[in-house]
Amino acid sequence: MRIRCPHCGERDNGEFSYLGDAAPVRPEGLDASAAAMHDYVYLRDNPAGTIRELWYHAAGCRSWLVVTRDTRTHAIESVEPARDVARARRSGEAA
Amino acid sequence: MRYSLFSVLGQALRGQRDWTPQWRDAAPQEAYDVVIVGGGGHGLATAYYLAKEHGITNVAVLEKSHVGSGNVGRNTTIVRSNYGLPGNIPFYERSMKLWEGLEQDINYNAMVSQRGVLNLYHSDAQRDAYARRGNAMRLAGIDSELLDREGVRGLVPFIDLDNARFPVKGGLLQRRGGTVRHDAVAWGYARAASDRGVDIVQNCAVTGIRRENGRVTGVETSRGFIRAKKVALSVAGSSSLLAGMVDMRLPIESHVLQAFVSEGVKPLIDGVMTFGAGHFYVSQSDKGGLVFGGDIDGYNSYASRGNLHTIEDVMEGGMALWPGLGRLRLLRHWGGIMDMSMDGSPIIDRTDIGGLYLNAGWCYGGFKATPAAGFCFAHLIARDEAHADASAYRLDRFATGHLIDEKGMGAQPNLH
Amino acid sequence: MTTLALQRAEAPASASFGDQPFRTATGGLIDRNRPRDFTFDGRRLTGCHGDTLASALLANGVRLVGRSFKYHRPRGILSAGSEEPNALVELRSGARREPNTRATMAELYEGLEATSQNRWPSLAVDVLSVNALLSPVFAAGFYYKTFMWPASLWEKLYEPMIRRAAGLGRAADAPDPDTYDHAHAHCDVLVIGGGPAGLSAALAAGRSGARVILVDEDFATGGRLLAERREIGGTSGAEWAARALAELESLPEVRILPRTTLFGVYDHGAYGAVERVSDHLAVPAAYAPRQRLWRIVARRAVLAAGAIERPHVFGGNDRPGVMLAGAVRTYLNRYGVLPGRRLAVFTSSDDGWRTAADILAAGGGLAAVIDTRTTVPPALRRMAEAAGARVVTGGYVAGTKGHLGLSAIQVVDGYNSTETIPCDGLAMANGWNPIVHLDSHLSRRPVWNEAIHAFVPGTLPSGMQAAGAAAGRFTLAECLETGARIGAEAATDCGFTASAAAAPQTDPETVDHTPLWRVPKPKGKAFVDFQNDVAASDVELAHREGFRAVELLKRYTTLGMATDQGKTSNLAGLSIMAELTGKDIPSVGTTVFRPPFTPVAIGAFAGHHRGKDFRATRHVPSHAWAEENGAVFVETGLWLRPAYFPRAGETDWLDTVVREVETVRARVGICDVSTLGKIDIQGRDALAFIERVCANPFATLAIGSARYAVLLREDGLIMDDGTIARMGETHYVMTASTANAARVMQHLEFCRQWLWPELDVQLASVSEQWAQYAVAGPRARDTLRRIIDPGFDLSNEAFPFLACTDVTVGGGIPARLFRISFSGELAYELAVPAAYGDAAWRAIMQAGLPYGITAYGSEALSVMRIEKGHAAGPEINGLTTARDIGLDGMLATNKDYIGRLMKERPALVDPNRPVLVGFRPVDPSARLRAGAHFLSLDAAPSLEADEGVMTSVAYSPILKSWIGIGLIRRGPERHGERVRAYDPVRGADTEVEICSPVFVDAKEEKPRV
Amino acid sequence: MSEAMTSLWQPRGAWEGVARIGRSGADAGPAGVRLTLREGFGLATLIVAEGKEADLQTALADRFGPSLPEAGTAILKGETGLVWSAPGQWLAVAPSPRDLRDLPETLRGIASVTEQSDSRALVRISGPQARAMLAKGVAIDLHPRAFGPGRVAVTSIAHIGVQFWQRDAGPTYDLTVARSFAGSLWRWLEHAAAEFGYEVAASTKDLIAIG
Repeated sequence: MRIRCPHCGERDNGEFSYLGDAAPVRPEGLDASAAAMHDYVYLRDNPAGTIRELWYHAAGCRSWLVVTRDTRTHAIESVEPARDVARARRSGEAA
Repeated sequence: MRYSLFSVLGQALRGQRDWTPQWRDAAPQEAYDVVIVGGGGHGLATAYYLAKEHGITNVAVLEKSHVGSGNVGRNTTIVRSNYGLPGNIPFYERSMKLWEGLEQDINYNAMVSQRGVLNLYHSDAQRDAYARRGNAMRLAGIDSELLDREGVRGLVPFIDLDNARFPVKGGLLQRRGGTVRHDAVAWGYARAASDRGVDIVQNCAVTGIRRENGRVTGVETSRGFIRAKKVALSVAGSSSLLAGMVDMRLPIESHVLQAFVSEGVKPLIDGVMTFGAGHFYVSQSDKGGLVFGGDIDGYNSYASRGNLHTIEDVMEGGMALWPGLGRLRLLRHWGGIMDMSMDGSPIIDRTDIGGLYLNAGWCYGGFKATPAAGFCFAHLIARDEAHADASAYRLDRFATGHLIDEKGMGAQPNLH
Repeated sequence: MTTLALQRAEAPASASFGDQPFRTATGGLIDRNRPRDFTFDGRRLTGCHGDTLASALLANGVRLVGRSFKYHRPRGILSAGSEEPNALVELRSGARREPNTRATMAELYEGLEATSQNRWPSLAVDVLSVNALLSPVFAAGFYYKTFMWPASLWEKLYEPMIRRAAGLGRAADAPDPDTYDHAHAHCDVLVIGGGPAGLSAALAAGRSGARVILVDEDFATGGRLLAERREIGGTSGAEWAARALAELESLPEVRILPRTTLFGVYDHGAYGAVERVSDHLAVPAAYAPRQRLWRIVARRAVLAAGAIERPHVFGGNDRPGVMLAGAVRTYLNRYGVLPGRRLAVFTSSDDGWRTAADILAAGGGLAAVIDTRTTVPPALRRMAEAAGARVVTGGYVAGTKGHLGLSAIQVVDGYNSTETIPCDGLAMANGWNPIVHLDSHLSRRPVWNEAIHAFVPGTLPSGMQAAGAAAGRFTLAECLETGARIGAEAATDCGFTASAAAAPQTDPETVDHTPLWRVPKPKGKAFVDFQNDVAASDVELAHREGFRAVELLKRYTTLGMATDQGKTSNLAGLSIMAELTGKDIPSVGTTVFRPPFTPVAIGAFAGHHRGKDFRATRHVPSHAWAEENGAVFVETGLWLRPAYFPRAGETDWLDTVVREVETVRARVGICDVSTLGKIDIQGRDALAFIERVCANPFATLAIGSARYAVLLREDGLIMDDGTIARMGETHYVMTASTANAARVMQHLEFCRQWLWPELDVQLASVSEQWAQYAVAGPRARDTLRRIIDPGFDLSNEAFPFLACTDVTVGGGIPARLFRISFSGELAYELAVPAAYGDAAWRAIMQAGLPYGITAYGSEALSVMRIEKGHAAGPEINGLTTARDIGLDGMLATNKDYIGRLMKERPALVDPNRPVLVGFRPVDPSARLRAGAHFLSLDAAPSLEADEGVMTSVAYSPILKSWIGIGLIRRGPERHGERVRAYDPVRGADTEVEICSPVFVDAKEEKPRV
Repeated sequence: MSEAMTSLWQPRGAWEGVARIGRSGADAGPAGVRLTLREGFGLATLIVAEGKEADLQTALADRFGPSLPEAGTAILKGETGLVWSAPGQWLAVAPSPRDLRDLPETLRGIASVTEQSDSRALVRISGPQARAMLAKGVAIDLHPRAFGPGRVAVTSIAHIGVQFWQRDAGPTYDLTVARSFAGSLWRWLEHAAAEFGYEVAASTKDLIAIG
């Protein structure tokens, strides 16, 4: 598998380590509930189809990336820096 | 026809003409007491034990493809009960005991072969971890031996004990462990279940699960709606997809695990051997091929194939441990889809939906579990209470913290 | 078909060349001036440069090459390519022995040694050929029905018997002496196959300036152009191929890889190929690898891998002498070898007549042509009959005769009468199957093409297109045309201006065929899968027993599971099942071909990574000194750490470790702790970041101070522990344990980039920049006073316990000094730039000389941390909470941090959980071992009675006994209680007393003086 | 401190005890690969503070040129320059660590500066087969159309993390590896270069040669 790191270019998947689904959002703060945290830590959609997922370019620029990929075909639709995605999400939350 | 040397000899004289299908290729009926989704090893074993142990025979096993087309036919055929945590130990030992009597029970030679499973260690810390595990096994009455270097050398003299990057210091041996001819397990259970009246319905894909008032009423399939009092999911690899049909999210990700077989050669290795400092384990099939594997590819996938990176990783492990393998050739590699759970251990439990039962999350331990998974799942379905040996495999353990994490890797499926 | 151009036969060559009785006097692409001596089963033979082992054997009249897998039937050479199922030999000997090597692919070299396999005592007289007599019993799957009683005999008798009989060749029994190389290649257009289509494609793409890689599994490029008597643009096919190759070699951006098999197609345009760099030599040249594994990334690929001919399924079709017709032509035309003196042709295809013509042209005898089709053009019939051949149309070959090789065929004609025709070779022409294997590696299914009665590539992996025979376009003209067109398209797709040159004129040809899937009434076993001995009757049995789906058929009968992966058998199996079930072939299914296309040496995949090079070895900065001083090393992850430093007179490792510990506790010692992860955390929000990732509080940490730090995973269990030192206003240095260093860095980056992108935090690993040494013991301060540059006040008041600062050493070399203690003694950790690590170590050893300094290794380090009850790897093993190891008191209560919520789950705060305490043997001389489980004194061993586990043990020189720490239920409440440390795997069962985990200096006074 | 003690404080090169100077591998014809061992250089990691990229650019303009190198590129003048390492992160390269000592102060509040001069071993790779040799280990395209002078890659060779940049069209590459891995990377270099024949030289000689 080849993943196109937005910073480093196309690399073999062996350079990356995988975390999982990027959809769950960490419940932040002292008010977060244990139930919400349980769902964040443990429950997954695990779709057969498109998933947005977190990869870490461990052997490259050490960027976390959000890869949009089809789990049936491995076809990759996009790769974005996770930090950009997270910032957009945070600013969305703020708005 | 009962299988025996005599029946085979008799048929040899008759040109093998009188054999009949090993299981009935049933058409689905309108309704069943129990519908088992998934005609793999676990589903078929569940049907068999429902019939045998609980007298429940109005059962259908629905298989979207053909019997044994999933992981039961794609694994590296290892059976063992060398687990270290109390939640796992009795269950896998139940499975081992069932393996030991399986062939006579179902009248099918699945080639259960107890030639030993040897896990190598390469450091004092690893030795102590294996001692911890071996002692836990002994507490449960399971055989385990901690070998030193010379003990290992005696068993597998061809490995690189001295010049390896991670020299071998010893191993944990379970002599009762070994291998089983994987396909034959599915076929044997299918035949035995079919003989007891279970309908095995092939080419029947489940497309929906119908519920009324919080209870299941049946399944939608590619061959029409089938009513059922109880529905049991046994579809490792696709558990999340089936659960999704009733809006359940599971603590599971689907991952691809590759397996490998070499060209057939005359006997090289008797039992199963696992490298403790790399991703490599190996045994040799009765046909002569080395069967080996390593780590999962590590990303969510429903495509039954992996990538070169993992292949090289496994071969490197093989060469590091066993430098005589260099000129032996890899014949085939393939991938299977694993239900990788959040703590590396399975789930055999009821769900919040009445009459819906779940057998899932086997990671790559599903094959060795086949008889006990069937046995315990059947018990749960028949009696609505967990079998004692599988009582730790609860779905709510992630909320309660009763985790069964043999590797200690936490809530990241690809690290288990 | 009347236009068949093959009557331009050369003058019949008289057979025989030198001492090779079946070599034609002239012709072929071999070099007759370069004889090659070789041995087969010890027999000395001679072939020519340019031969394969198979062609050389045939040239010498050797037809019997091996024995089959199950029935041990005599087998010869079926094909002339990589699809060969029968002619498998052990090539070379000793540590270079290669079992199951296809004689058809083994390039002949001087001194080649080949040995037949799977026979005893000899190839001609094989005891297990008795299995053939038992074949009525040994039907498909018979073993699933037998060998069950008594159960105990399976491992003892039945299985060893089966295992010994099974397998094929013998693997080498010594480490492989050769090396393997890896290389990466990138291109615009990858062309797979060097036949007419592949060459055309490479030319069309290469001329445009695109970067092209052409891989071909053969050692001579040209594919079937080398095997057929064909004309392109007025020259011979072989000549055309040579010119194409020469042009390609002249193009700077084209790379040609002969002897290279494209074995696998992977995601996103990644391909695996193996180049047999030295397999055509007796021994690789100095410094040359045996093979090279190529990882190719291509934007476009042209699949021009050709096709594989289909055998006929009839009785005795496996007898040596029965061959694929295309292979017969290859041996005749490329190798100048007559596969027999009198050859017959069994055909359902025009190819059979081409073969007949080639036999005659090469001077061979044509015994018969049996065409399953009813009409044959009179000209062809006349040609054959003029040569004295019997011609049968509308008939078939039902059976064969012969002992160890073919002597006659039994032919049934259109009127159902049988005749026996003597012959010593039979060519089968039953049409061709495009090589769809590579297409299916990415889970694509091929589709059925009724016009050619074969599967052709379906939806191809993105970026791949098939050309020529691989696309089911079998004529030479089509191969040239589609190759050029698709090669040009591929280059165009990559942004180059490419066009397909007009395809050159070829001599006329026809490829009509009507396959016969199996003969109606075979005489004897009719094999479908030669190598695995699967006969048509086995397919029938599988059908009878319900194994009708193609995957079930395959698994039950083992059809297609041999080393050839069913290249010549899968379609035959499918077609018979189709006939039995009354379905058409595509409804029965297709078999998924798995990578690799042909088997690949495991050594090639591993490449450089074997032996010591399996994984990198990391050396600590003091490594050179440690080596000079005879340190014993231990593997810790990738690190090689000194475990202890034996001195003269110390005979036991424990002597050394005790001496090291005692010296540290009484005087001073130095230990290399550079393996710890070291992370600089800087930025305006550094503190806020640390507060969120650490479970204990840091808000009050002053500049110049350090603090123990504990990190949880989000699931509430401990991830790692270390220290955080505040070096400046917004500058912190965190350490992580050796084992977790990389994981912690990844986790911190996750937190920084994904969880809290708004924080201004910069993370830099400085693990490699600093050599870090623990200097510990009552004289540590005295020692360091001689190391730190003058002017720095090391007194307890000025630089107290848990202080940290920047200092200089050695006259201005920047360094970091931390007063932290893992040993429980007065201790410092000094970090110096790694290049000065060696110097600093030597300087400290010298500075400490007056105080009796010792170097100590990881063993002594471990003893001292156990004496202090510090949890480490065996306790922080991913299964424990902070509470389990006695750290719950230090956790913050008024901040949010990773793992805060989940650590409170009921099972994780259950008072019955095992908690860390200390253990001492009741008998002070008793040895403790980690991994022992705890049982009450009166409990019988059982899983239920298990109360916990000993995690770490050490011999304590202070207490003069073994001590341990471990986790036991309600441990802290049970100090003074005795339990059993039960260790049956090492035959131990030791009574121990539960105590505090802190064995020395419980008041923590020593590090503070 | 005594004189004897001071004389002990000599730096140890990262390649010391690892690499052997001289000609090795296939010996027909000239060496295909030249490996020059570099020592004594200065390296520092610069990580820009949140929102301070423009300030950083200004602060560094005099020393390294008007713009910060883009992802995957380096700006080098002789032995001095900036090498991209990660988003917002560069490696400052200089002939000696002393040349970078002022950076933490210069960039205070703009970027975090971390001294890394000792953290890596550096080898300069040149010779007619340099590209072919490197391609054995790195999975990225080194063809001149894809990777030319001024290009940088952070990747791995033989499971070992490396960062390298191309200096000229020769091609000449500077390859760095974490110091503790130097021995293992060298084993790979020897393996990969053996069939081409290779020459190992010490850096001083090379620097003089380059002038």
